[in-house]
Amino acid sequence: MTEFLTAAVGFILAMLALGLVSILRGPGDADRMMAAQLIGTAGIAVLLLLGTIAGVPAAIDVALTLALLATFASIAFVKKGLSRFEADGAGSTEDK
Amino acid sequence: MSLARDMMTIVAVSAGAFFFLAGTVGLLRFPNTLTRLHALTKADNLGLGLVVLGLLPQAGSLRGGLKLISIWLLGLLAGATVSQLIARTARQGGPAP
Amino acid sequence: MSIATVFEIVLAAVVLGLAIWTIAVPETYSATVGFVAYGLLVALIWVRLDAVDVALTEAAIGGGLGGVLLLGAAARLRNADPTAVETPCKLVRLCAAALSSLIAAALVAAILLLPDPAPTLAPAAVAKAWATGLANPVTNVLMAFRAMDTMLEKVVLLLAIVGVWSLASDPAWGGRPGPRHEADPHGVLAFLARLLPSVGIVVGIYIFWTGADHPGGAFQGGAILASMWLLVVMAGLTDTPPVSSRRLRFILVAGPGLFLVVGIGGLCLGPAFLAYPLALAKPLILGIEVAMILTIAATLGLLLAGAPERSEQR
Amino acid sequence: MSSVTVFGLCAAAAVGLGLYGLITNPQPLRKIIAFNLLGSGVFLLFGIIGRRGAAAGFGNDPVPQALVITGVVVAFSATALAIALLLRLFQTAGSTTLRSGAPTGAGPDPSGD
Repeated sequence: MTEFLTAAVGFILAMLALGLVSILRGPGDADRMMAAQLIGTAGIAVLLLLGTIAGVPAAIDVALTLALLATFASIAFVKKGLSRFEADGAGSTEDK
Repeated sequence: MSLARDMMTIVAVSAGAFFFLAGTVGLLRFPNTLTRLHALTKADNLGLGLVVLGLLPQAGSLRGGLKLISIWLLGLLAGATVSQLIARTARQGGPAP
Repeated sequence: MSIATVFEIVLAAVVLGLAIWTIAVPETYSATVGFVAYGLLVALIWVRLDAVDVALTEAAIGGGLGGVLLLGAAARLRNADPTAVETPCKLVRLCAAALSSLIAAALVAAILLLPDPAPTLAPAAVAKAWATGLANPVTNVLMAFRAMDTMLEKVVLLLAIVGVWSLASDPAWGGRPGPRHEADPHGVLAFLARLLPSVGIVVGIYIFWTGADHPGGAFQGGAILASMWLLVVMAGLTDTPPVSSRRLRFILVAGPGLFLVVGIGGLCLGPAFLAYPLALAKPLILGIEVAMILTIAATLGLLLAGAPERSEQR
Repeated sequence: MSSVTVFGLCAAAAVGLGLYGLITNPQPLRKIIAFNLLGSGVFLLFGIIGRRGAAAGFGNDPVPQALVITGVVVAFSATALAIALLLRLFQTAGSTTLRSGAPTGAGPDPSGD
């Protein structure tokens, strides 16, 4: 079981590394934001698997923290990215 | 009983890993921003969801299981909101996506 | 080579690749994105090293607040003229590369030659753990054995916020930090900013509370609370308070102030500075931590918001 | 190779890279990022030394862990102060260069650096 989960962690980590390649190439900011989002999600999955492998239940708490702060960071990314197109903040981007 | 639980873990985590693969390949190969966003949400929602589903039998306690599920729900909420905002950026910003 | 070692090598390689990218990429904005991802993966290394307390701190700082801080600066400096600064000449670069590799090589040698029965203070920390009644050894070290460090760290946070505030321009003196964010009150962002903080506050308090016996603590919990507050600010649902507000300043000094009072109490009534009376050790530590989580959340949030930019009225 | 060796090499390389970036990158913001990279390498060194000192039922010596947590907080406040200085410099001088020929206000050396 442990071997299988470790292999799964390695696989998801490799996917994460490929996602980084997409940051490297990403022509626009939107692609960079997406890759950052993918890295956050994959990081949470890796953390959960790692915690189960090592028998560290507190790893779930780290994943919980990461889930909240990754959301916060992603929103900040998007807001700053938007402010390039708008004068300031996301003022009128929230169209109805 | 433990065999059945391990089987479930193996099946669900493998499926989750597959969706991560699909999401990453889509991120790398799809032609424009909106299609890449479509690929990303698969990894976000299904990949993480299936990994969480696979780890539920190994959680050991009710509290651990509830925390796992709440992580997935948080991931869903974040993914949905962030992809909406990214899609808007892509539509308003740059030239044709 | 076992599969676990292969995994560790892959993790280390990805982290190093990100570090190189962060240093080498020409565009500053991309470098900050790389640094956020780097911080996230370093948190994974900390879990792997069985230091979950540090992993929590690194996830809160590296993956969250620190990244947002750098990102905000990068977005603001985007219009700065990059051609105005000249890159150093080739000789300087070569010397820097030589120096850096020399230092890295010295560190590698030091790591490979570390003494074999490794020195450790873990048994000593366990032997005295009964005195505080807390089961998390890291909280014990932070709040009891090295309490002086923790108190001075809070003073450093306070000094940093004083430093940031004193950079305000004259018209904005004592005003509100950061730009006023505006967003559609019925939009997606406002929806998230209404829903997520309710969960985030519960998680923040849980991480703080569990810190007595399991990994967690006031700093990690405070970082989560600060990020939730800033999310609400970013969605335009509320505004940052003017820094001249008396209530705000009271919260900022509450944590270090209570710490200092308890410390001086130990000096006057007990044997030494910061000596807790045995019977009251746990309630005192908890009291200090409650005051500290408020101070930390406010300080981190305000450090991220930056110097005051608008006068109090608007 | 044990995990201590693998991550130790990684930490040493991060310190080297951070130092190189700190010296050669001309933009102050990049210097701040490089400094943070250097710092995180040093913290990781603490981590592996704590890992070697695993004893008494803990996977990692609690004393270096506590030191690292304190260090992370202090590094964050120093970074915040440095960035505030940088933004203020940009606001008054219109550029972020630290050369002495800059129009105004290159005076305050980023002590947070």
